[in-house]
Amino acid sequence: MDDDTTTWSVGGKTLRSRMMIGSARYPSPDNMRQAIVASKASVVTVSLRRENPDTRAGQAFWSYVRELDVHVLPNTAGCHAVSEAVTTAKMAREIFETDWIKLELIGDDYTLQPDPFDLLEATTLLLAEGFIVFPYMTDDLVLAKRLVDVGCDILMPWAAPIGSGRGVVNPTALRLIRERFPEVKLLVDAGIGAPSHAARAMELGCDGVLLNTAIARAGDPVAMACAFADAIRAGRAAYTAGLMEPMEFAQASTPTVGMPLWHEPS
Amino acid sequence: MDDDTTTWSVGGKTLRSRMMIGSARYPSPDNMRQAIVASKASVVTVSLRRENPDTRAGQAFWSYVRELDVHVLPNTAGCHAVSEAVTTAKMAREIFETDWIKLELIGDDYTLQPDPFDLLEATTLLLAEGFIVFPYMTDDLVLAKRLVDVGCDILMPWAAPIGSGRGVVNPTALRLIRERFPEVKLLVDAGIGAPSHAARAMELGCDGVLLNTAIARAGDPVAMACAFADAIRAGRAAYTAGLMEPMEFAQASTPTVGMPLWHEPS
Amino acid sequence: MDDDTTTWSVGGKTLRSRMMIGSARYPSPDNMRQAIVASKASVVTVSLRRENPDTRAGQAFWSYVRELDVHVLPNTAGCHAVSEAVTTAKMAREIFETDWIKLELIGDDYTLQPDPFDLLEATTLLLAEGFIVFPYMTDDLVLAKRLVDVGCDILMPWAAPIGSGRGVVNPTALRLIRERFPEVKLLVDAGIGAPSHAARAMELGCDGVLLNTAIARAGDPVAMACAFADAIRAGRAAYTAGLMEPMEFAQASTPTVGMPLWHEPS
Amino acid sequence: MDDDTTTWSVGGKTLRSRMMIGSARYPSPDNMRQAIVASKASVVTVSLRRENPDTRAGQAFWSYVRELDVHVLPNTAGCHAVSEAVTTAKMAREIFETDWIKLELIGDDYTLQPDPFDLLEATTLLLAEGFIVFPYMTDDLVLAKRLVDVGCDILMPWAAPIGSGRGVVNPTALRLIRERFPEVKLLVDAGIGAPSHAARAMELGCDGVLLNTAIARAGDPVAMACAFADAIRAGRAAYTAGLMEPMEFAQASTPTVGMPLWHEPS
Amino acid sequence: MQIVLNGEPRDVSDSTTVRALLCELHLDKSAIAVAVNRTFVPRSEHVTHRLAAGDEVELLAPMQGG
Amino acid sequence: MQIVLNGEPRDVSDSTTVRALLCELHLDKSAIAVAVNRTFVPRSEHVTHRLAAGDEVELLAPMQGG
Amino acid sequence: MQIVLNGEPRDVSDSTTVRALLCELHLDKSAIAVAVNRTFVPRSEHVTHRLAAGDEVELLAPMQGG
Amino acid sequence: MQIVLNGEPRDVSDSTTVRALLCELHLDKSAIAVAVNRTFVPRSEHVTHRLAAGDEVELLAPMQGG
Repeated sequence: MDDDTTTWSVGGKTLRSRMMIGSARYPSPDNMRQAIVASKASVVTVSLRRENPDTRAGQAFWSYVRELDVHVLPNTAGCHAVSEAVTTAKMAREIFETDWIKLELIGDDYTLQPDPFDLLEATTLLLAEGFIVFPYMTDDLVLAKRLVDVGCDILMPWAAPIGSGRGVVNPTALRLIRERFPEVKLLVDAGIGAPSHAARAMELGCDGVLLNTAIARAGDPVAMACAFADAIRAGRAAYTAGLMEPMEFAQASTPTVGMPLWHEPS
Repeated sequence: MDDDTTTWSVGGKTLRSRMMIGSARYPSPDNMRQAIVASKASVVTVSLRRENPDTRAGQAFWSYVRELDVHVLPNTAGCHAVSEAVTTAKMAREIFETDWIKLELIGDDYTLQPDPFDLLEATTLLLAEGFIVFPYMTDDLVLAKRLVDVGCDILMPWAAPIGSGRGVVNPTALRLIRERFPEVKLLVDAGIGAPSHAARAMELGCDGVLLNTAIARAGDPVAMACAFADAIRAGRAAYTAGLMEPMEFAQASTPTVGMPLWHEPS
Repeated sequence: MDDDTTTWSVGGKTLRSRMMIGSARYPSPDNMRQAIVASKASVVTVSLRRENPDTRAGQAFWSYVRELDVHVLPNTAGCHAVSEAVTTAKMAREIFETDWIKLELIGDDYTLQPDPFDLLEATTLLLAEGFIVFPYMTDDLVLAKRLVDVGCDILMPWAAPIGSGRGVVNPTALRLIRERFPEVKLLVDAGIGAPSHAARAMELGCDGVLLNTAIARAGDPVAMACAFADAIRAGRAAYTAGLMEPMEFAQASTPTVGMPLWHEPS
Repeated sequence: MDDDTTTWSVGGKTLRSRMMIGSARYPSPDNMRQAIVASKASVVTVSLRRENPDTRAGQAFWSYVRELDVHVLPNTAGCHAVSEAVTTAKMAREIFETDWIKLELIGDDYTLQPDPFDLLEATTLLLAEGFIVFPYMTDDLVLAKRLVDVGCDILMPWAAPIGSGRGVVNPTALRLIRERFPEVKLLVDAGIGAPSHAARAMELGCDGVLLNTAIARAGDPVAMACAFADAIRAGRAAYTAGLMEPMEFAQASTPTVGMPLWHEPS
Repeated sequence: MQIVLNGEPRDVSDSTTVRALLCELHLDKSAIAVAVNRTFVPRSEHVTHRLAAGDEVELLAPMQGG
Repeated sequence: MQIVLNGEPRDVSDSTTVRALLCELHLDKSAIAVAVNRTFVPRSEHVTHRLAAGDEVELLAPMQGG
Repeated sequence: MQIVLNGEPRDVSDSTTVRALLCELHLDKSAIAVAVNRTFVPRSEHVTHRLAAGDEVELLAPMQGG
Repeated sequence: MQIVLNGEPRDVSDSTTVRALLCELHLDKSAIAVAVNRTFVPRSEHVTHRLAAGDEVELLAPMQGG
């Protein structure tokens, strides 16, 4: 019932929080750090970019993150081809000293949709190289089956396109993946705009939620990080506790026996 | 940012929690009590029914509730006419020693919809008698205006029909009421089925949420009470922190400057 | 099955088409006339405004409309009080020589929502004066009951706020009114933005749809008028023919018996 | 404006109607024939199954269809592997004497979802064999790009899972495919339950709609076939005419200039 | 004397009738409905209904409507 | 005489009071509100309010509610 | 020898052809497409394609479809 | 000789190694991963991997990501 004292595991690590948080788009590095701390997230996503030897911005960022007591999940953001993603993943493994890789393979520059074909191929290659792959994917059940068939035991479907903040656009699809693959770790990534969206994803049975834009672009990212942490815990608890069934029409909550005289149907 | 240490006020009382909880439909009285305690709700709704002098069920129930450190909000559930509601309200005031009354006037037995006409009339009468009225209403903006015009500073629109558990069916309507009456205490009552629904209502700017069926009919009401408490706190924090704007299409969270060679558009 | 050869009746008149069309907001009077003709609507809504004795714009407009073979349905658009609406209705009756009146009583200037309280009062007064009232209303079931109780046998709920073009926001509410009052003429007014919306309203069992903005503000109002006529006929035919039930999951349309060898489950 | 006198073309053929109709699941062969005639569809989908030499059911069905003045679109319903689909397509080409093939490759037996991987592979093979492929697919933009890249100029995305009758679940996805591939023939297949759904798909810019279950399982399939024909024509006309833009809040249709004294804001 | 006609001040002869006003405006044969001081004056009373100074007269005609 | 108590007929002594009725039922110390013939009788009037034959008396107590 | 015809065992004369099988079944003039061992056998090859014992022959005909 | 370093031309001494390049840039102790001509060069090969004229060298470091 209380996530603060229970743990779960994904990709060989045991985690306290079911929230994962991105490190991009915050108003300032300090704000980023405070938001991450406030979120109590156990996992932070990072990326790789060219280092300028003069400014050494990457080193500065990395020292910020290393001080936090979190697991790092590097991504392959921006990759458009399998070979790019594989090279990026290997470089990330060396720098971040982790086998975890959030595999992003973009199939469309406008919507930043994942490419199911490249994703499946790159996942297969990276699993063979010993990586633990977190594949960023659409909510297509058949793609999920294929990924599981090649040995992936983590799935990261979107709720809606990256950064759109529309919430879970197709709950039926997520519920289907959950039912079909009860053993897989199901993490929602992208498209979450509000804590209610994250709670909804968790109520559908997801194991965790990865947030970035909705926190970093909030009016107050630190407060919003707390809000998401609460919402994710709420959604998980609701899934475990068992939601009431929705009904088409009304049902009284107050009992109708023992009604006084004037309540009798006239 | 942290509701645990901040308070708000409604109907002349200062409260810690923005959650209100019903006392009906639990598997057992003990379960009810545990769920109420777990919810940390500051307000519990109750009703009035004929007392059987032999079983004295009402006395037993009342002793259960009185031990809890909560404010009591009696309702007029089941009333179909203005005079019924007024009589019930007066009796409730005497028993529960509170001017608070959750005014329910049913306009349709099948959907248990509130009757806007009787509601406005009864509200006017009860305000004149010194009651503090919590009017259970639809999300009709014009009805809201009328109630505010007669002096009501609390509004309790539904999210969806009682017990339907469908969540906020018409968010635009709630947002409109919020914007038009920033000073009014806006509490959502009825139709909430999951913590994500409650979070959504709070994100729209509601001041509180009243829950009953979704908790009492959950698989584990006590755990669900906690889940709702977290979700309501999350939704409130998100409203205060300021949600990001939803967008129709995607936006990358990871920055695109400094991309390595292989990410350059070919 | 074919509305072109069947008729229906409302307010004492027998009509061919289930479409009603407004006369406002067209690019030009000629365009208006062409759109009305193309729509084959049997009923056209009109209004009353101050006549300038010099320009005599009202006379010109009226001569346009009188040439069309349509019934005229005057409205009380812009009225904010019962007395205004009653006076306007009487003036309309004299000019247009019809007892029909589309009763609009605005309860909010920003959303142009109908005011349920004034509407009920004015309907009662106008019915007593022999008017045939078409009350423009929300989709509130209890309001519908009240109007029927005072003798109104026509209801004109909105699909969504006037001019918003969002379509049927709450289909459950319309379906409820339809089921509860099978004898009432149920016409949807306001909020329809596309032919699919009008078809949907008719599929829910409405008797007709009143259109204006969605036609007048279309790129090509004349073509759009035809489109709506088709859609309304389609929706009505579907309601009569009986829609299939929606299912949560898939069902094959092509039979699965006699499948060749290679289709056998392996 | 009037589809009855205009034509369009797909897969090398010029058609009058934008409706395609399936031949399965009707109450009787006669009913099927009447519904097809009533629909005025130019294209009918058919399948292949084992022929029983004694009953010769296939020959009887085929003589029914051949009498109708329609193009035949054979499908590969039930195929789970690329080789199955290719063999079935070749057999269909011989029997039906057409290069058209509606390519169905099922990736999940429960939801009957299309398999994007097998679909792309089979499409590539069949195009090379000279087939004109109508690929039944999800609404994934990246899959659409891949299919277009291998030379397919027809796309058949679903509206929702086969037979679910839920309508266009993700209109944004369909609109995106339309915008990205203005030259491709975009046909919606599966998931349509009501004429309003078909109208909506056409309003989004689709070139045609394929219907089966929603007609065959209607209370009166013949009347429903007419209803769909009207709705599809309506949706197309609306797309061409240009829909009004939806607005969040209300706008009056009746002009507000020249209002009488009593309408002046007080 | 002065009345208010459709919101604008207007001089008319003393104790003129509604009918006379309409004639003067060449609106007597037109599709016009009349209200005086917010009360409807039916056509049958146009001849007899005399206007008084300060009367607010509304002359309404058909207009586009939705 | 006979009254109707919570919907059931009941014999009580003539011109008994609300207070006496509550005592007889051992409900005088309880959380009970009283209505007679659909009108609320506040606690302050229990001692003086006499019941008449045929009176419909409602004794209401706290109950679960949503 | 025995083949499997549409999933059922069937005895046919040794080294019969597809064409002969269709004639025997009176399906030679029908709308039928043939696959042997999951491979399509086009009509032009019916006369020459000899069946072997154990062959899995599929005879497919038009059928309702969506 | 000239190489391309993170997209910019740069002169380096002939047949320098990856390791030497990093030292020259004072990045040898940093969190840096190296790719040459789009192929990852692991840290263990930095000392031995010699650069050639025209090599495209990418030096990547940690960066914000979502």
